[in-house]
Amino acid sequence: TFLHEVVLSMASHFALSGLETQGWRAPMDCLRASEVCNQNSQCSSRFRIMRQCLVGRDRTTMLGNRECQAALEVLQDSPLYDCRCKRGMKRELQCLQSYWSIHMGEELYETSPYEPMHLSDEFRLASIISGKPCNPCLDAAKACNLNDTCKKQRTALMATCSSATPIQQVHEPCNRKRCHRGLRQFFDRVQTEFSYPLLFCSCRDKACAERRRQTIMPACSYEEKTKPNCLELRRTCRSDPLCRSRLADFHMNCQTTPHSITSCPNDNYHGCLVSYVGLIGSDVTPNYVDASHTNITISPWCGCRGSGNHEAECEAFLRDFRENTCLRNAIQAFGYGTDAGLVPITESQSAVPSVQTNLQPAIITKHVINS
Amino acid sequence: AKKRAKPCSLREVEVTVSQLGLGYVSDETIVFHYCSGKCTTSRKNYDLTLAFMKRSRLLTKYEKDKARHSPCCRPTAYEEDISFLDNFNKYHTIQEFSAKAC
Amino acid sequence: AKKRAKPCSLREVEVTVSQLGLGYVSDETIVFHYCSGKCTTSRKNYDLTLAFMKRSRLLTKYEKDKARHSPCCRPTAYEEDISFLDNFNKYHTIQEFSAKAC
Amino acid sequence: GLYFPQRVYTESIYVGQLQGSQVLQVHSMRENPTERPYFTLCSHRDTYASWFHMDEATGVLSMNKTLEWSDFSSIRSSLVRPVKDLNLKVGVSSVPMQKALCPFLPTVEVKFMFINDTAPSCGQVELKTLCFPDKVSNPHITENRMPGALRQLRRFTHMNICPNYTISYAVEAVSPAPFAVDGSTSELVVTAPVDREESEVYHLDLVCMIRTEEKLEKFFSSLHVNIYDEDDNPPYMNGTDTEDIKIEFNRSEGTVYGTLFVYDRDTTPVYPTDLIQNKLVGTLTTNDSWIRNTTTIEHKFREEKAIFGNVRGTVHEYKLKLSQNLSVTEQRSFQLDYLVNDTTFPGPEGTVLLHFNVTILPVPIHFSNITYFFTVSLKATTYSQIGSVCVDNCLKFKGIDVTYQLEIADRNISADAQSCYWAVGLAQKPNEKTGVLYVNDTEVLRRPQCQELQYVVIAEEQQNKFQAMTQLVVIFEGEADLMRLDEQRVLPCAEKRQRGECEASRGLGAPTGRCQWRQGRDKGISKKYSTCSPDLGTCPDAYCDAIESKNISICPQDCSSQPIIGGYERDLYGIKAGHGTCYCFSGKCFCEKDELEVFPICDDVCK
Repeated sequence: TFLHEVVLSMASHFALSGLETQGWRAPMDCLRASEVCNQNSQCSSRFRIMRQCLVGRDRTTMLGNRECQAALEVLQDSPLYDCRCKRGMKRELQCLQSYWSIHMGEELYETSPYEPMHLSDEFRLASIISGKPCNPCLDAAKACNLNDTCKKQRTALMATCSSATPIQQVHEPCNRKRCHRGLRQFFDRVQTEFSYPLLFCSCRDKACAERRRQTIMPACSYEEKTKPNCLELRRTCRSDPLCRSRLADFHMNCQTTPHSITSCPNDNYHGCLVSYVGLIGSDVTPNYVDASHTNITISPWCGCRGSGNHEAECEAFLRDFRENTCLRNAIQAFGYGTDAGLVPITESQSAVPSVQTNLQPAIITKHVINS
Repeated sequence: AKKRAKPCSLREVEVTVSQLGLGYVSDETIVFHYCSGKCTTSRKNYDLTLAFMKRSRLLTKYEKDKARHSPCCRPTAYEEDISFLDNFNKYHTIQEFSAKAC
Repeated sequence: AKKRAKPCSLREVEVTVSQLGLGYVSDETIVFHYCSGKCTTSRKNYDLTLAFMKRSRLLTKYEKDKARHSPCCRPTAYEEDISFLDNFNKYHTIQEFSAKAC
Repeated sequence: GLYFPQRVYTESIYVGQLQGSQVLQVHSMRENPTERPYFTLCSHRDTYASWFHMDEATGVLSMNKTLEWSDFSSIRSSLVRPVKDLNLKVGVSSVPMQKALCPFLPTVEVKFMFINDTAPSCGQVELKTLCFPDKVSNPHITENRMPGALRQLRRFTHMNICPNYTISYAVEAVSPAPFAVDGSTSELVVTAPVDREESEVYHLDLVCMIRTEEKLEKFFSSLHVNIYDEDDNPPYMNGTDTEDIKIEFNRSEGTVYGTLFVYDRDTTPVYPTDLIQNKLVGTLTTNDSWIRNTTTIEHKFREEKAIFGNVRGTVHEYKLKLSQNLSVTEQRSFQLDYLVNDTTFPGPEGTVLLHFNVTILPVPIHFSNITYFFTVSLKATTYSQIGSVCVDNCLKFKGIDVTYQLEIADRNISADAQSCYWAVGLAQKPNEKTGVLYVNDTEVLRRPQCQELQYVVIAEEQQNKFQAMTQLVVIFEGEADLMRLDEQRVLPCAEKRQRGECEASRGLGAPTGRCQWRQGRDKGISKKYSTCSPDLGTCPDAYCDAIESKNISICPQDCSSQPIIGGYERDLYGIKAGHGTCYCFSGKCFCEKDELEVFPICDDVCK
């Protein structure tokens, strides 16, 4: 964590000194940034040292080492420092690996490697549902069935996530890893115009809400016999660059933000939904926990039993999903259409602590004694 | 005048899965493609010969009934399987149920 | 008990060219292969669905008539062309007249 | 050693914060009386770090300079916002040290929200903001530790907004709690060591009193102090420490027997995995190599609250587990002792000893002195199931592999007589426990001398090749079917789609010679679909048994693996549920509503 701070703070220092003018600092994708760095002898040698610094067993001692810190100082100045990655870009995974090779501090909440998202019309379009259908989720299924790509991908997903075929003999419920890959493939290949309504349709009854819950085929992709500890799940996720990036992206774009109308960063619902969908098919796949149509509760499949002294941190991680005002507003806005007159619950109204650093609103009551 | 029969071609109709009559109960709507129309234009010498031989009793009564002397309007290829969620929240897949070409 | 319908398969009959009814006059004898028999075992979900929809009036009357809800016993390949000398000592060739597979 | 009672400190600061003014106080808790914290600001690399001064002894952060408007715009931030975050890192050590040691110290994050505005004037400010920040993070202290200050309740950055007001704090709690407020410093202090096993969290009410010129206003804010655990409780047993185990028929590797519970009032974290706090380590105290090679102890633990007075504790489960298959001849009794040691518990009583009294009984492979008698109708067709053979207790066997064979009882009979014995066969699926007898050839049954057959059944246990034998008599009775020869052709029952057709035909595997019809009642896709079967007792039963798997035509409803046409559900094989009537042609199955039979397949259109 120390190094991460150093990295952040160094940036501001160099920024001040006007290095941007050298043209290195325009934000580029991390693949390009690594190439640029490798073409510069000073940068590439430091980058190699940096990698060795990270590989060392006891990272903290290694990072205390003079040479590592010197390598870091040079890298602050390279385009690597500010680089970002685009969702769905070519060689996205390598880009993310480059990013994490220089941002390796383990924070409660990490900075997302993805480029910030702008409010897109696509969101408004997809979310405005013509007329007031009685079961929007059923209509979403219809729209998917009538679209060739969506229909094909949905059938492929169903085949991947259903129980073992006779060839596998053993009657294991399903191959969870393969199902996760299938889910990522589904959301990568199907236009959001068809995939998002399946996930975020608004429901007025239990059947519709259960259909919505079934979209990611939870029997295979979500539920498991035992619930792992959430911090253990987060650790597993952070050991995989893709999962780590998607989790950081979710935390950043769905972070309940006080003093905003929507409770979302930059009031950007779309950014939150995109980063939520980015998590589907990862180790931290989230889903609706029940078929309640009145009160949406979303959670990864994990619990806080066995957290020991980290229980507060574990519960904070769970709250980022289960009591996330921004995420809930974003889903409802999508489902009911942004002009549905639904006033989003703002952060202060909800007795829910902010996402950052497991803070909770100071519940202050007043009592006056006239002296 | 009698309506001239359209040539054999692909038609479609939007139905719910329940309306397919396969026993699944699901309100999901899907498109069912099927082949309909006449095939006279694609007859061969075989058809002419068989029609003649059936008329001239060169085939046994029994054989005659079961031999077709004109091409049928049938699918030559089927669409990929389709999956849906039924009303009991179970996923199913149906193979070879909708025509792709006739 | 009622004679069980044989499944669709290749049959043959020996006839003279004249008996083909194509207008040629020749006493040469040839073997005519044709397809006959029932196809229920090769029905697909398509057939079950189409049959049900025809019965439950989801298709227009016109569509219904021209759509077949079960496979036909038809050739899937034809034998090579056959040539013969007619009674006026002229050679002729007939294409795709005898079935090779059903 | 020293530890921080919270992970993050947050506070807002304004333009105009005066040089020398205090902005925030960091605290560190001590583990022993001699310890003394030395604080240091670790973020020396950040430009804005130099704006702050850290008092090494008190942990108070104050301003090295007055904050200007230009300072705000100098802070780089990707988002254009009226508030910018200044992230600092504070380290603590029990000895004075320089910044270079920061990477090796426990550190805490200090986040200032630098507001692009001056502090509100006394008239504008909401009084409660003088008392408490918007966000309150819950502190934590470790049990059994020294008393000490854990938080500064004053808001340094807001204290001087109304200089004429006096602000003081107090703390209240519903139930007695060892917390107080230091009147002079306004620090929240824990006054005595706490015991987590008594209470994991203290819910405090902080009271802030503001005396203005005219009145005294009180503001309340709730604060939850979490108590961190340490391994200060030994494992203990509740009731018996001995478990008697009898191993007889279930002798397969991986089987677990018996359970002994060990309790521990401390928590056992599953995360982070490398942390070994409160992990119980067990060792077999015996050095008998057989016991060590054959058995092991399976240990699982789970967190429980209710049984520990609503405070999280750990319940450990210990079971005896076979690490290899046991031979049927194995017979021994022994006591297995297992020492469980709480490696991180400092005291001497950190261990408990578990006792497993194990008795392993041999398993005789023998038929109890019976002769199997089976009667079969002469009408039975090939593959009809006659019955099953099995040594004593065979259905309870696990890890014991017994195969069965059929042999002619009297070897000296004539070749012609021997040919009769073709009539009956015996089949057994891998890891199936019984042998199944079936009609193998119906032709020989036409000869009178073949209608009573004397066999010997031989059971052989595969590991030790033990054998057991018994007599088996099969009597064919009744009359054969008087159908004409061509009609005697045996067809798969599953092809029949109606009751009449079904019950009139001789089907493969039909003990009565006739197929049996099952009429379904349900509307949609149902497990009770209508179908024609050789024997409703074994088909369909969702299991492709030893005989059915010999020929797909016997019971495709259980054994087919091809896609099914029509509405259906399937587990691994066969038809678990079907729509209307299910019928099959050599493994290819259809399930459709039976009205279709009424509907002429080939109407005028198909001609």
